[in-house]
Amino acid sequence: MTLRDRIERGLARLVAASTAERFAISLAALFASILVGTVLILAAGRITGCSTATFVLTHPTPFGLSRLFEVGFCYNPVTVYDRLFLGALGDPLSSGWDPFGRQMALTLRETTVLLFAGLGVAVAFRAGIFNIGAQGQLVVGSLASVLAVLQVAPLVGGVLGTAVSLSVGLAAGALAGGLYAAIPGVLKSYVDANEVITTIMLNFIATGVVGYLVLNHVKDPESFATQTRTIPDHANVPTILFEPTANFSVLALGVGVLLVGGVYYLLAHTAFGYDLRTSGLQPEAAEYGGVNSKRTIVASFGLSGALAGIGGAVYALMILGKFQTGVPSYGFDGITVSILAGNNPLGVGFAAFLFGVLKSGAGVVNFATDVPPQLVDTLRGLIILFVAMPEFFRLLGGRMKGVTRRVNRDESGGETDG
Amino acid sequence: MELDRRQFITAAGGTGIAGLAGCSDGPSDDGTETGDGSTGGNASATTNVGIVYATGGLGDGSFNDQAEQGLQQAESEFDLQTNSLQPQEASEFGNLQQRFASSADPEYDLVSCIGFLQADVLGETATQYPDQQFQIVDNVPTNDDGEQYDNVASYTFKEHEGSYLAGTMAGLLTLESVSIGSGSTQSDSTNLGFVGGVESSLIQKFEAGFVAGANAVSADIDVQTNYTGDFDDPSAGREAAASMYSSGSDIVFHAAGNTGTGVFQAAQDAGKFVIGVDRDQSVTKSSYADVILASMVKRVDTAVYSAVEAAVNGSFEGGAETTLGLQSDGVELVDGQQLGSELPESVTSEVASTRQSIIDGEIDVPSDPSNA
Amino acid sequence: MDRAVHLDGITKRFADVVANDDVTLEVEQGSVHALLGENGAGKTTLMNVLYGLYEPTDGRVVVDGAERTFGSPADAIEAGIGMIHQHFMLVDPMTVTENITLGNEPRKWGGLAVDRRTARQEVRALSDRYGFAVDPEATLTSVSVGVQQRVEILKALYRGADTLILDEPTAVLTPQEVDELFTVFEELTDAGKTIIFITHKLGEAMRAADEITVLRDGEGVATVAASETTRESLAELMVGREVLIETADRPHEPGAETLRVEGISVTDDRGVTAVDDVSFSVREGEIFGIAGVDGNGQSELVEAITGLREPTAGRIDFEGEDVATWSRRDRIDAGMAYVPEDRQERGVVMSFDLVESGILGSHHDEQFTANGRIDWETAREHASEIVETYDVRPPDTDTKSAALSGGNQQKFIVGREFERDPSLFVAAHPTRGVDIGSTEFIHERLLDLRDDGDGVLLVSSKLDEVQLLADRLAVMHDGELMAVVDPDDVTEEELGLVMTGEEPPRRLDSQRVDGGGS
Amino acid sequence: MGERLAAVRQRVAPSGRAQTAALIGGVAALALVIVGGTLFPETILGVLLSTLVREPTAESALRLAVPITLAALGGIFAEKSGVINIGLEGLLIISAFVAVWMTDVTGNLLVGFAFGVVASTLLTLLFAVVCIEFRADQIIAGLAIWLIALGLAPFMSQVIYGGPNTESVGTVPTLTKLFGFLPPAGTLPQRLVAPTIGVGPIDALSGVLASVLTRPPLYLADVLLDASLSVYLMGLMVLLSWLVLYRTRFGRWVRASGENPKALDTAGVSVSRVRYQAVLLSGVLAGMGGSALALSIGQFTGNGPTMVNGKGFIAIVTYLFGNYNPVGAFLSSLLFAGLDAMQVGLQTAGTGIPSSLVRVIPFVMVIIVLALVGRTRIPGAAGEHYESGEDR
Repeated sequence: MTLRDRIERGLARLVAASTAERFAISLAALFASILVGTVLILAAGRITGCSTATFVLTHPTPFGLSRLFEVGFCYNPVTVYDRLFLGALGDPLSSGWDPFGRQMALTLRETTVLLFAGLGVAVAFRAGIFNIGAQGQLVVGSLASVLAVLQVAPLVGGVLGTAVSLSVGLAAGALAGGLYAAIPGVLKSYVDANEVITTIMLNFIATGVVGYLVLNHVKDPESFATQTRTIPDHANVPTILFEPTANFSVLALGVGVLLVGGVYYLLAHTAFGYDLRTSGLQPEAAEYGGVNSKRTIVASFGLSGALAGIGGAVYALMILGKFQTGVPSYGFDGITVSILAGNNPLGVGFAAFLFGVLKSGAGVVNFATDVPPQLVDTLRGLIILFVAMPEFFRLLGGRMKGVTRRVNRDESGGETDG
Repeated sequence: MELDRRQFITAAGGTGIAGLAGCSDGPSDDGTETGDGSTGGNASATTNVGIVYATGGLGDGSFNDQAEQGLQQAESEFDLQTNSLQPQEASEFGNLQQRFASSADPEYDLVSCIGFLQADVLGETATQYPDQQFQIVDNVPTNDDGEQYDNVASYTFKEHEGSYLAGTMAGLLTLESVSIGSGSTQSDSTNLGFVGGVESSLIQKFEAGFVAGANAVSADIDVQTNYTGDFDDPSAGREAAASMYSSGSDIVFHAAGNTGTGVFQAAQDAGKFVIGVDRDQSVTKSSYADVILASMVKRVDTAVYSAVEAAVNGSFEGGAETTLGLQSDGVELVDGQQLGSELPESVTSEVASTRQSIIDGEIDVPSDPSNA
Repeated sequence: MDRAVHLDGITKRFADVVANDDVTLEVEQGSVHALLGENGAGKTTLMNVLYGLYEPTDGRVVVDGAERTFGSPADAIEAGIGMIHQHFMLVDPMTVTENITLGNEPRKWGGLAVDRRTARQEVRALSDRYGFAVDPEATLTSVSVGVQQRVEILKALYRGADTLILDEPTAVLTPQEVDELFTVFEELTDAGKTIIFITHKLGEAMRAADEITVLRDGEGVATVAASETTRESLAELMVGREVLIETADRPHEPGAETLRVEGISVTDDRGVTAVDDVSFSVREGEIFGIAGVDGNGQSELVEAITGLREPTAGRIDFEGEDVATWSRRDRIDAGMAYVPEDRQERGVVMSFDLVESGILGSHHDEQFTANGRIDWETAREHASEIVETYDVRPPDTDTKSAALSGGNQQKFIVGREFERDPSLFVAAHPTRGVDIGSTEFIHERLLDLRDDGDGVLLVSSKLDEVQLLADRLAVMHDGELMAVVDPDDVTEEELGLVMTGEEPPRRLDSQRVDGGGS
Repeated sequence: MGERLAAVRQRVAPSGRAQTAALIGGVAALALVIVGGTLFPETILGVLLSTLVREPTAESALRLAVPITLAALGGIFAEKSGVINIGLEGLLIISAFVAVWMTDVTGNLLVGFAFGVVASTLLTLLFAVVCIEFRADQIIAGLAIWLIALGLAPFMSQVIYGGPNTESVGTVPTLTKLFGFLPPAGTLPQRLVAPTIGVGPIDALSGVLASVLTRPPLYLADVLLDASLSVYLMGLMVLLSWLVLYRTRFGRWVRASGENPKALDTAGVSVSRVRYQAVLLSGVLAGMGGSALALSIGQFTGNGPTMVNGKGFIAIVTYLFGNYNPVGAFLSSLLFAGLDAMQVGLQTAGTGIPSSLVRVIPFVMVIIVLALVGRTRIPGAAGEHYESGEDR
C-alpha cells in the first residue's frame, strides 16, 4: 500500500461526512481555536512585560467584598479578536464603514489568491494526490506570467492591450504551474515516486531556479531587489469599485469564483471529474472502471498546478505588478484552505475568505496591539488541528446527549460483522 | 536615571490613552482619509513615529537591531510615541506603510521604513499619502521619471567604503601570523572569505568593497564568496564559513544578518577570525567577541535618529537622498571590543590611513563585484 | 466429560442489529465442535464474544466451570482460549518465531532484550510436539497458507490455550491441506485440547466435528452429534428450508471462439512470474471454468485478460483481435464484462451512491456521457433498473455502495456487468461471501448468459461451483493450466489432486487445452 | 479489509532490483568523479573531488545530519507503529525555540536541551491524543502540528525577546573542548610514516601501504574529534533505536502495531498504548534534533520558515529512503547532508555556477535517487486508525 492510499483513505473519511456536518465542524473548529487562542494570549500576556495591564481578570464585588484575585494581563484578548475580525473587514459596525475600503480590499485580495491555491490543492486531494508543491507551482506560474506580460504588453495598448496581456499572463501562469506540477505527476505515475517527497523537493528547487533566473537573466537593473521589471500600467488588472492603489481587482475575484463553479462542475458533472474522483477515492476501482490512472494522476496534477499557477499570476500581476523573489507561502496556505473546506470546491470559497480575513486581520493586530501577529499563524494551525478531529466534536455533542462512546465503537464493529 | 524615568512615564501614559481610545469610540482608525501631518491635531508636543522593520525582524543582532537602537536613542531624547511593526514577509510592507500613513489616531509624524525591499511599495504609498513624511533606509525610491518623492527622505550608505576597510584589515592580517583572542592567522595563507545573505545588488556592495580592499593590500589575496540565500539561516552561515576556514581562509567577513551568527560560530570552532556587520557585533554578540576583529558598522541608527530628530524639529526634508559614507561617519570599521586593543599597530594605522584616503577621494571604491 | 466452554444465553446487539439472540453453546473438553451456519448467521460474533473482542449484551460465559467476564482478548487468553481468525492475525515481515511469541516474548538482560534463542527453541519444541514441521526462522511471507495457519495455531498454543477457536479454517486451503488440518485436530484433541471451528460447509462439519451447533439468523437452532445427523437435515437446519443441491444441467450449443489466450505469461506485483505460458479459449455459448486454490495465478490471469495487468508474453485474441496491449477502457468498450474478485476494492466505489457506482466503467460511454458531460438522469434510471432487475436491497439508488451488504453489492455488480450486454463475461469468484439465495440467482444469470450465446469465463476456488456450471474446466496450479476436462468426467478428489500440482491422471490429458477436442 | 487475506496481501518487498540499480548508479557517478577529478583537476569534476575528500565536508555533513537524523528516527518509531508523523518539522521548531529560551533562562545548556525535548514531547502528546484518542486524520493533524509550532515559536520569541529571533546563548561543545586531554582537531598527522629500511622499492611500497592504511582512521579520528556532542548523541540514538526496534519486545510490538495492529491486539497487547509510546518517543527524538540544531548555533531565528527550514520534511524523505531502518535513515540523512555540505563547498570553491543553482543540487539529487529507487514499502497499517474490537 502506498502512502497515497493512506492519505486518501483519511480524506475519503473527511469527504464522506455530510456537508452540513462539515460546516458545523469547521465552525466549531474555529471557535475552539479562538478559545485556545485566548488562553494563549492571556498566558503570553503574563509572560511578557508591560507598564500597564490592558486586561484585568477579576470578579464583581457586589457587597463590598474584598477582591479575592485580580490578575492583570498585558494583552487584551477581546481587543485582539475585535481587531482580527472586524479590522479585517473594515469595521462593518462603525457608521463610516466603507465596504470598498482599503482593508476590505486587502482581505479580498488575499482571499482571491488563496482561492486559486486552495482550489488547486483541493483538485489534487480529490484525485487522491497530496500536492504539497502548490507553493512551487505558484512561484513558477507567477514568474512565467510576469515574463509573458512583459513580452506581450508593449505590443498592444489600450483596453485591448489590458485584455490581451491579462489573458496571456493568466494563461502563462496556468501553463507554467501546470507543467511544473506535471513533473511530480509523471514521477508518481511512471516511476512510482512518492509525490509528498517530490513536491517538497520541487518547492525548494522552484525557489532556487526562479531566483537564479531573475537574478541572472531577467532582473530589473534599476532595482536593488531581486525582481523583474514592473509590468506596464495598462497591463495591470483593472480595479473596479475599489481604489486602484488597493491592488485588488474584483475582476480577479470574479475569475476565482467562476473557477470555483467550474471546478465544481468538472468534478460533479463530467466524465473527467468522475475519473478523477474515482482515482482519488479508490484507485483500484478506477482502474477497474477503465480509468487510466497514470494519465489521470498527471492530468490532475497538471490541473492542480495550473490553478496554483493562476494564483501566482494573480499575485504577481494584481498585487505586485512584477515578480519578486520571496513569494508568500500561499501554496501552503492553500493546503490549509483545502483541508478546512473538506476539499469541496464550494467550501474552498468560504475557507479562502476566512483565511483571507485572518491574514489581513493579522496586519491589523500587528498595528493596533502589542500582540505578535504570529498568533494568527498559531490560530490557523489550531483550526486545522480541530478540523482534523471531527470525532472530538461528535464526542462533545454526544456527551451532551448522553450517548456513550462505547456504542459508537460497537456500531462500527457491527457493520462488517460476518 | 532621569531620562529613563521620563520615558517610562510617557510610555505608560501613552498606553493608557491608546487603550481608552480603543474602547470609547471603537475602531475608527481605518478611515480612508489620508493623514495630514501639518494639521495634526495632537495637543501635546508628542511626536509619533511608526517604524516598519525589514523582514527578519528584531533580534538579528545587526540591521534591524541597529535601526531600533536609533529609535531608542531618539525616544530617550525627545517626547516620542512609537509603534513598530515587524512584517513576516516582504508582501506586507505596503500594507503596513499604509496603516501608519492612514492612521488618524494617532497621526504619525514620521514613518520609517527599514530596508531596500520597501522602496517600490513606498513609492506607491508616498504618492497616495502626499502629506505623510516617510523615511527609507538603504534605497532611493523614484517615480517613472526618475524623480524622488517629495515626502520621502532616503538614507543610503556607502557600504563598499566601510567594507573596503574591512578588506584592508583582513588583507593585512592574513599576510601575517597573528594570534589574538581565540583566533589566529597563518602568514602562508592568502585566503579570505565573504558570506552574503540573499544575493542582491546591495549585499554585493559589501562584497565589492571587501574584495577591492583586500586586493589593494595584495593582488595575491583570494576572496572566496558564498551566498547562503537567506538572512536568517545561521546553520547555512556556519557551514559556508566552516568550508572557507577549512580551505585556508583566515578571516571571513559577513553581510548576512542573522545568518552571520553561524559565521561567528564557525570562526570560534576553527579558531579563526571574523568581521561583523551593521553593528559592533563584538558587543551585540558578545559571546563571540574573542574572534570578532572588527565590525563594519552601518549607522542605520544615525539615519533613523536624524530623521526622527528632523521630524521633531519640523525640519524634515523630503525628496532628498542622504548618503552616509566614511566621511560622515555613516559607515565605519569599529574594532572589536576584546580584540581591538590587541590588533597590531601597523594594521590599525594602515586602516586609518586608508580611511582617510577614501574620504579624500584618493581611492575609488567599486560598488559592484563584477568590476571590482 | 467436563465442559470446556459453556456460553449461556448470549445476546449481542449492535445498535439496532441483533447479531446473537440468546445463543447457548456447550463444548466438551477434548472434543471438536463445529459451529455451522450461513454467512451472517452470527457465528463469528459469538466466537468474538468468547474471545473477549466483544462484550455480550446479555448472557454468561463459563470457561472450565468458572464464570468469566472478558474485557479483552488478553483476558480470554489468560483463561486458556485461543482464536485463529479467518484473516490471519500475523505480521507479514516478521519470522514465524516472532509471530508466535508476539506479546509473550521471552526476555533476557533483565528484561531489556528479547531472548531470541530461547524463543526459537521453544517454538521448535512446540512445533515438534504436535508434528507441525514449521521452520521457526522462516519469514511469514515465504511459507504457504497452510503453514501460516499452523503458525496461528502454534501462537495460541504458545500462550497456553486449551480451547482453540478456528474461524473458517478451510477457506483458503487445498483439499489436501484440509486433510492435514483435520489430522492436526486429532493430534490436538488427543493432547486434551478442545477445538471449536466455524464453518458453513456441511461436509467439513460432518467429517471433522464430534458435535455440531447450527446457527441461523443469530439464533442457535440445534446442537447435534455429527454421527447422528445427515447432510440434508443439517442443510435444512442452516437455511430453514429445503435446499436443492443441484442445478439442472441445461443443454447448450457452443459456437465460435470469442476469447483465445495463447502462451500468456504474467508477473505479480512483486515481479515474480505468476502465470506461466498459459493457453486456452472460451467459445460463444460456453462457460469455461478455471478452478484452483487462491494465489496460483488466477487473479493475475484474469487481470491480464481484462486489461488490468500487462502480460509479459503471449496473445489475447478477443473477437479476432489481439487485445493484449489494449487499455482496460478499450476492452470494456469492445464488450468485455468483468465481475472482479474483490468487489469492495474494485467493483464499486464504496463512498459513491449506486447511481455513481452504476456507471463505473461506462462513464465515458455515450449512453451516459455527451461531450464529456455526464447525464445523471440517465445514470439514475440505469441504476434503478439494475436495482430492480437484480433485486438489490435496499432498493434505493441514493444508498452509498458501502451501506449495502456484501451479497447485495455483488448482485449490483453482476447486474451492472450483465447490463453491458457483453460478448465475453469474466466472473472471478462471483459468489464468494454471498448467501445461498443470491448464489443461486447469480448462477442462474450466468447460465442465462451462456444460453444467449455469450462466452463466460468463470474463475472460482469453489470446486463444486465450477463443476456445477462449467462446460469445460481447467485447473490452475502454480501459474500453469494443468488440464482442461469435462467436469462431468472427473471426481472432486481427482481435481483436488490436480489442484495441489500432482500430475493429472492420464485420463485428464485426453482433451486438448484449447478445447478443440470436443 | 475486503476479502483479501492479510497473509497473502500483495506487498512490495524492499525492491532489491531498484536498490541495486541505484547503488550501481551511485558507484558509477563516484567513479566518474574520482577518475575525472584526478585526470582533470581544473574541471568541475576536480573541484567536486577535492570537495568530496576534504575533512570539513565530512564534518559539515555530520553536523547537518544531526537534526535530520534524529527527527527521522522519531519518524520511524511513529510510522512503524502505524502513526504517520508528518509534523516532525513542527517538533523541531518548537524544541529549537524552547531549548534556546530555557538555556537563556537557566544558563545551563543541559537543562535547556532537556526542556527542548520536553516541549517537543508535549506537542507530540497533543498529536498522539488527537490521532489515537480522537481518530484524527494523521496527515492533517501532522500538518496542524507543524503550523502550530511555526506560529507558536516565533510568537513566544516575540513575546519574550521582542522579535522573532532570540538572544544568543552558549553552544554544545565539541569533544575536544569538553575533554581537554584529547588532542585538538587538526593536530593529528595526515598519515603515519612507515620506517624506511633503505631499500627503494620496499620503502616506496611500505610508504604507500602506510598511507593507505593509516589515512582513513586518522581522517575519521580527526573528524570525530572535531564533532560536537550532538553528533555523538545522534550516533548513540541511531544505535539505540536500532536495538530497541529489532531487539526488544517494545520494538516488536511497535512493528506489529504498524503492520497488523489486530495481530498485536489479539496477542493481548494494547495497540493504543504501544502507539502512544512510539509517538511520544518520536517527540523525544525529534526534540533532541531541534534542541541540537538550535544549540549548535546558540540562537533561534524565527522568521519565515524559521531556522529549521524544512529539515523535518527532509527527515521524512530520509527515513523513507532508509526503508524505515534507523541505520538506513542515518545513512540517507548523511547522504543528503553530505550533498548539502558539498553544495556549500562547491560554492565556496567558486565553480562559476550561480549559487542559487548550486543550492538546489541536494533537492534534485533526492528526486533523481527517488526516481531510481522507486517507492518504499510503508508499514501495512500506517495512517490507519485502529480501535480495539473493530472487526475489520
